[in-house]
Amino acid sequence: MQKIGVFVCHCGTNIAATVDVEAVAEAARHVPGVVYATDYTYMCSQSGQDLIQDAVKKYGLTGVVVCSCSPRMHEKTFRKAVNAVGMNPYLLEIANIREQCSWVHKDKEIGTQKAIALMKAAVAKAELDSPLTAGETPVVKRALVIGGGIAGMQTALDIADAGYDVDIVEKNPTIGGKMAQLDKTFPTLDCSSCIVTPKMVEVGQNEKIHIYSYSEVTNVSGFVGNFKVTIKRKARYVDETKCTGCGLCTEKCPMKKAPNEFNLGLNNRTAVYIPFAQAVPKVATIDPNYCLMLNKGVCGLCSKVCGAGAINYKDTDKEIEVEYGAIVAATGYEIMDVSKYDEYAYSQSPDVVTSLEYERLMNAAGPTGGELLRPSDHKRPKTIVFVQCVGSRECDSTRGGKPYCSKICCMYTAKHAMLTKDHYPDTDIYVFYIDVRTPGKNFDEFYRRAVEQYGVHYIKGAVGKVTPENGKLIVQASDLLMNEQLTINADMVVLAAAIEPSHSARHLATMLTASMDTNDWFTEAHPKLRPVESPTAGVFLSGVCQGPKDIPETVAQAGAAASKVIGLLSKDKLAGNPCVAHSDEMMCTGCSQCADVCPYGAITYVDKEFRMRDRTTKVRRVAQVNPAVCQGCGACTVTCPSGAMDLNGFSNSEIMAEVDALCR
Amino acid sequence: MITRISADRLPELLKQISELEKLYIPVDKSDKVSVFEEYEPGKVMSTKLNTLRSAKDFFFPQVQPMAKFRMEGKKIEVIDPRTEAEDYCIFGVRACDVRSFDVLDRVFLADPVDTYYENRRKHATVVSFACSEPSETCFCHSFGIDAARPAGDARMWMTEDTIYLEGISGKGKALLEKLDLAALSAVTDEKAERDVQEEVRRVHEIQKKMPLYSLTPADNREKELEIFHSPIWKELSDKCLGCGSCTFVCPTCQCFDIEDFDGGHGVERYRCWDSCMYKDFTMMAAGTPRKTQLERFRQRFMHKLVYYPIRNEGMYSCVGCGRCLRRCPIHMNIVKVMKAMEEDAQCETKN
Amino acid sequence: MQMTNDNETWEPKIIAFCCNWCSYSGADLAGTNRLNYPANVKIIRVPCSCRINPMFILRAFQRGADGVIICGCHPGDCHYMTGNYHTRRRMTLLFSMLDYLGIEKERTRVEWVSAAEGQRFVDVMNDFVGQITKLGRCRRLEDLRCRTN
Amino acid sequence: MQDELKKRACELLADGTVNRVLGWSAGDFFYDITPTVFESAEDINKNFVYNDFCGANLSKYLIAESQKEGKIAVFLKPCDTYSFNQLMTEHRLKRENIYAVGIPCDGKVSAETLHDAGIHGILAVKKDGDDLVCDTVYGEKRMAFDVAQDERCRSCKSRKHVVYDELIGEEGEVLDSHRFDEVEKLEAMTPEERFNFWQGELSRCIRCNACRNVCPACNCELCVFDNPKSGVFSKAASNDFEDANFHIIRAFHVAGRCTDCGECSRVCPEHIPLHLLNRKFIKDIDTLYGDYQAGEKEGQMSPLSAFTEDRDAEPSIVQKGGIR
Amino acid sequence: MASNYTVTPEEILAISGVNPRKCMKCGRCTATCPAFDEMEYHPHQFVAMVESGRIEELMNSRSIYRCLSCMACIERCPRQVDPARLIEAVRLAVERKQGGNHLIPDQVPERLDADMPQQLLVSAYRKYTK
Repeated sequence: MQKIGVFVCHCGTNIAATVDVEAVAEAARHVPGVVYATDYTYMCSQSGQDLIQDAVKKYGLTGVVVCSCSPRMHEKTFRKAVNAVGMNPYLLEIANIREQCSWVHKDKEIGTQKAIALMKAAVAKAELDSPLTAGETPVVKRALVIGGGIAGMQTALDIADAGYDVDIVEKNPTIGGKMAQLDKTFPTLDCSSCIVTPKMVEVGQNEKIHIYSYSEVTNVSGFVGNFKVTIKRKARYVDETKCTGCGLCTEKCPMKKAPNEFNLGLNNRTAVYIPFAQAVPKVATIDPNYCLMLNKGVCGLCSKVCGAGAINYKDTDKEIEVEYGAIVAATGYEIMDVSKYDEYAYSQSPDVVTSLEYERLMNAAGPTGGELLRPSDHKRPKTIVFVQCVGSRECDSTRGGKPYCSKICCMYTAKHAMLTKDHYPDTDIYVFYIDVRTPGKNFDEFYRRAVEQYGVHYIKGAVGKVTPENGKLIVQASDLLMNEQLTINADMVVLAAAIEPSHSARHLATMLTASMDTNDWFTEAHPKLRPVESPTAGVFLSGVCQGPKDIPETVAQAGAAASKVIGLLSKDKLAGNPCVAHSDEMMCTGCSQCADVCPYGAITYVDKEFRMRDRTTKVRRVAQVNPAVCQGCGACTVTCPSGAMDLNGFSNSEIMAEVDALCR
Repeated sequence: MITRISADRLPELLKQISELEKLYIPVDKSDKVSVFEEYEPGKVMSTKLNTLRSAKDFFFPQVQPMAKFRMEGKKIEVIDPRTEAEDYCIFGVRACDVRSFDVLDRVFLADPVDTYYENRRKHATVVSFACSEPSETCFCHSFGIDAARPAGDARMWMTEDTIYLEGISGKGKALLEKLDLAALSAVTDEKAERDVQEEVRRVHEIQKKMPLYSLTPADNREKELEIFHSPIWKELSDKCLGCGSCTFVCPTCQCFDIEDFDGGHGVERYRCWDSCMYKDFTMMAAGTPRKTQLERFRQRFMHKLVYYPIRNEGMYSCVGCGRCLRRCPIHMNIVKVMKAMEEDAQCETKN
Repeated sequence: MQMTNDNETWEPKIIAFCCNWCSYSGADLAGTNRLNYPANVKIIRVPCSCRINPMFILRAFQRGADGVIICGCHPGDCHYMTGNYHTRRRMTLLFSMLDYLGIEKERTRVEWVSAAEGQRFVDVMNDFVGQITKLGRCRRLEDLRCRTN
Repeated sequence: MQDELKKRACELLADGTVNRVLGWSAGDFFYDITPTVFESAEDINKNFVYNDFCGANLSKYLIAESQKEGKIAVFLKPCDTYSFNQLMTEHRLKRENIYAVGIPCDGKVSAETLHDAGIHGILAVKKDGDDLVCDTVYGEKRMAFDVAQDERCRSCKSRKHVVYDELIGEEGEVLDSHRFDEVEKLEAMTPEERFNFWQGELSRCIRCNACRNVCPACNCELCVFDNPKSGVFSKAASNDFEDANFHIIRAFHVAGRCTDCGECSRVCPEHIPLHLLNRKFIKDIDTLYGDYQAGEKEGQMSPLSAFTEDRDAEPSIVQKGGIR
Repeated sequence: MASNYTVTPEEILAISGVNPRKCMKCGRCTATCPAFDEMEYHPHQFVAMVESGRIEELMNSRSIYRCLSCMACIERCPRQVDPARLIEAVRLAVERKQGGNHLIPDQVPERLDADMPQQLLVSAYRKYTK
């Protein structure tokens, strides 16, 4: 038999003015199960709490109901108070007779009756409350950052700075990401590599950071504080520990027809290569698709010239398993494939380029050595047309169009226009825009400079068609403000292609059980209040993988993600929320419907052997909830037809008892 | 003494009875559904072979309130819901269901008497209704029941144009006497007797053509343990879904559970049908005595064909109404069990 | 059914299931702003609207509730990300089924009330209580054993 | 067809593909069909039947049978294959222990239908053109096959087998059925009429659990209505609420999982049209969330577990008569 | 009757099945329109005019007959506003106003004559074969 104590708070006159608190306490005394009831001016005051604590001790209470303000105000206070005298805090229930009773009703009779009903419901629930204890799990003090672009590097540096070990997994042979490919950055026009390469060096030299370059995450299991991650280290055919990055092999390699990814295929590189001069780690990699030794078994030049003996043609992919307390996704973005937008003739003419390709063409370390030459005939373009919003802000996804704004195109186009004008003032530049979006510090000023100072022709309207003809590109477009159709004979067309999430992100999200939106951007745990956390506990988001961003925003988010990781790793143990779902294995049929609705991936299935009533054994698939991952929403409890899933603290029987009491 | 009345006067006859006491007749609610209902003028009596549910509902309803506990704060008051029933008449009960009352009586009226049952039983006058068109699922004759000459307090035959009435027990005769049969142009004569004899003969002839005519239950009272341990149960019970339809449509199944319902202001204690086919039947803290479907399945049929006869001078607690033959979702019915028992017994003797 | 002339004294009973994060806070806000709504509305706190099992709603009707309203975060704002999307589907189908069985659709409702919408909470409750009052007592799913008398 | 199936069953046993065959056997009549596991060719030749009365859906038996030692062959009619897939989706079957043989079906008959039509004393039934001819003690009785068929077969949704290891006979097609006509009729009624209709039907419920125990979707280890801790435990349909509650909750629990095999209505001893509850959910799901046929493919996500962020209807879409 | 017939923007939307509010005024339709020079109002203006309810003006404009129904605007439109459908809808509205209504495909052959503009035939062909 339960022994419940009921404590009715006056809250000064806040409650007592519209609720006859003594009548509520008196009514409580007649409720079966209630052994003690009283009222007091301020239950939350020290003396009020003493009152509760004394009663718990004196009457050996098994449950406490406090009729007071909203549980959102003082549930914690009272739970702490009863816990202090040895009662499990989850045996306490609050009847909200202030916000939801005395403050919303004027008539004292009505208020009192409702308060009594609320009190009875709370007693009914308290009678069924069972003591709950939050589980504790230890935290592995090591973080994993997936992606070694500016976001990943910044996150790793910040975490390492706090003294925790961090691993970076980067699928390319070097870290650096997209930023390393950029020429200048807006709106300051400072050199991108001058900013990013020192960061790369810093990452490479930090003893808390370990870089797994040329590697991929292939499996993730576990949960917050205790992830187990399998990392595939792709065969590099060069021993990282021996290679000094001298580059002799790349000079000698006879196979020089591999497209250079770093320059987006605008020129070629050798089969053994270092992506660029400042690569970190500065280690050569053999491209197995092009290496003559690996493909035909003849050559072996690199091995001969390598003084360090680092070349190993027998290298194979290796998988390692590492444990982490937290994982940061920093998978960044890619440029959308615009070949489906055939009206812009991207696949018909080499002189139609994406803006990232243009970036390389402008770059001093690029294929043209920084001189702007158009790819087809290596002549300097005189007329350049920039087309905005290619693939962005599209409703129709059949061509791979994106419904979102890619955010950075307006600014980098202004940058391209200005840089081009800076170097070659006689170039005619047309920018066809739909809207120019420049929110950001010094952004609009930057754009206006392109228009006012550099005389870039900004035309409100779009390009309808680009036709390559006699070495020229005939651009047919509209000028909506002049209400006319234009034809421009251009030498080059630069497409501001939409940016899209890294193609590996969806697979990664599945492994992490992190959710994604329909565009494959990672979803944040709360769009306003938890922008750098994924809904899956222990998984954090850094940079563009969460949505389009420019560099400063990316760095800011990277730092924020790092601080969340540091907060997590600083704990020795994680105390969970005890109000989580649990499955009754005797009843579970293993139908998997609960896992389908769980937004956190907290439910897994195991084959378990059961002893039946007739003493035979039977192996059944049953659901198990990981209490460290479950957040307690209860979606699974309703989807479970057999009622095997229930929620601690809000169990089926508790809620039904409340319903019963309130309908009485 | 058999009285004959023109068949088109049946509504008047029913009306007369209903004016004397509450009257229940089988009514067709649709092609598929016939049920016993309180008579009201205009209601037509069903001539279907059987109602969906058996007539045991009258004495042993699916839910029988037993006591109420009213709670006011911490005070509890016990209320006995029993009141003496009024006299009533059940009209048109088939021979098989009439026999089922005997089967139930031996359970509920044996010491200690079940007062809830007794109250309903003793106030009822049962007017039975002879079968004129038995079906292939009928096997009441296997248990010595004469479908053409049913028992009861009074009985009725119906041919195309005439109904015949005969009082059997004092209660039945008294009821017939109270009726104004003259107003129905009733005739009590030799012809009535002859007609009935002819009708009974006709029905018996039909029965001989039925596939189950030769079905005769063995007297298994000596072989309790043998049958209990027979291998037939496994094979038969493997197919059983354990649903309990057979028990609920069965006129003689009498298992029940007692449950409490907390309505918020008090608790209602009621008795409701239960099925020995259910895995939570007689569930106790330590589990149930019959843990597998085999044991539960065996229990039902052993009870009908072995245990009950042992305790009741060879009387079977199956009346051959055929409801389970029709309603079992997978047709795993008592006839199949009887036949399997027989085959098993023959094998045993051969060996 | 013996309650023929009790409609004069009859007051509708309404159960409101409110999700802890948005609607329960919205109800609290209504209180903080001293906005009035009828006392017939009794709130049950659940972690998320997706915690609400159809059994709870049927239970409320069994025990004599005349209307059941479910309040959750606006779609897209769920504290648990997807909870109210599940609620939306489940309750749409359940309400349709109840109406199909003759339990008028006006007796059940889902409203999205955010933590900032104290006024909206009050408006919704006033409207719902009015609607139920007009409909009268719900007898179609009531269990007479749960009646006071 | 029966002979062909018998032959194939014997072959499968003989060549060691399987060690058991799940099929049907009859008792004293040709219609009292019982699902049966056969272990020998002798048994098959003696007892195996496949006729117009073999309506029982065998897929549910596989939950227990596929856990046993060795492989079992099962004969699946088109609608049974949907249940089979749904059970696979819910991980209830050990596929490696099952050899599924798809067999054709052109509608099944329940003897009840004949009895209810006043055809008694049936000794044998033959098909004669479009008619069923019953040889009875009372002479020959005829009934159009269309009328005699179970309701579920008259509004058959599909003659296509969605899963099998082997198919006997020709593959059928998904049919354009009128299975929602009855639901629409009910929707067009007033709430009062609907309530009276359902009360009339459901009040007959005796809670025998035949619908639940035969249902392939109702495969819980312990049903909530049998679980004293669930809060809805009750053995009897003591009043109108309990009648409705049981059937609403049951329909909700199988919503999105019910393949509309119609077994519930077939077995109901009180002839309650339970399929009309399930079909209401199916119809609503089709209308609101796009056509969905449970069991069509293995591994489908139930529409009750799925959602869309911006296209799902609000519950306020429910108007008089539900979703129309 | 016919002369009193007024056309509302809603009707145009119902006929065309597109939502002009989705237009973000990028002008790709106009940029790509081969009949641009012949038109008084250009495709993007069409969309804006329907949206702001200036249907009457459109109906009186010759521009709607200059559209070749080449569907290039539909092909280019990133927002699925599909100006050509709106133009078609306005043309249909004009016909309705004159008392006519949809032609059924069978009626087309008998109306053919040598003076009929080729583009109308192309347009009809596209319409009736969709």
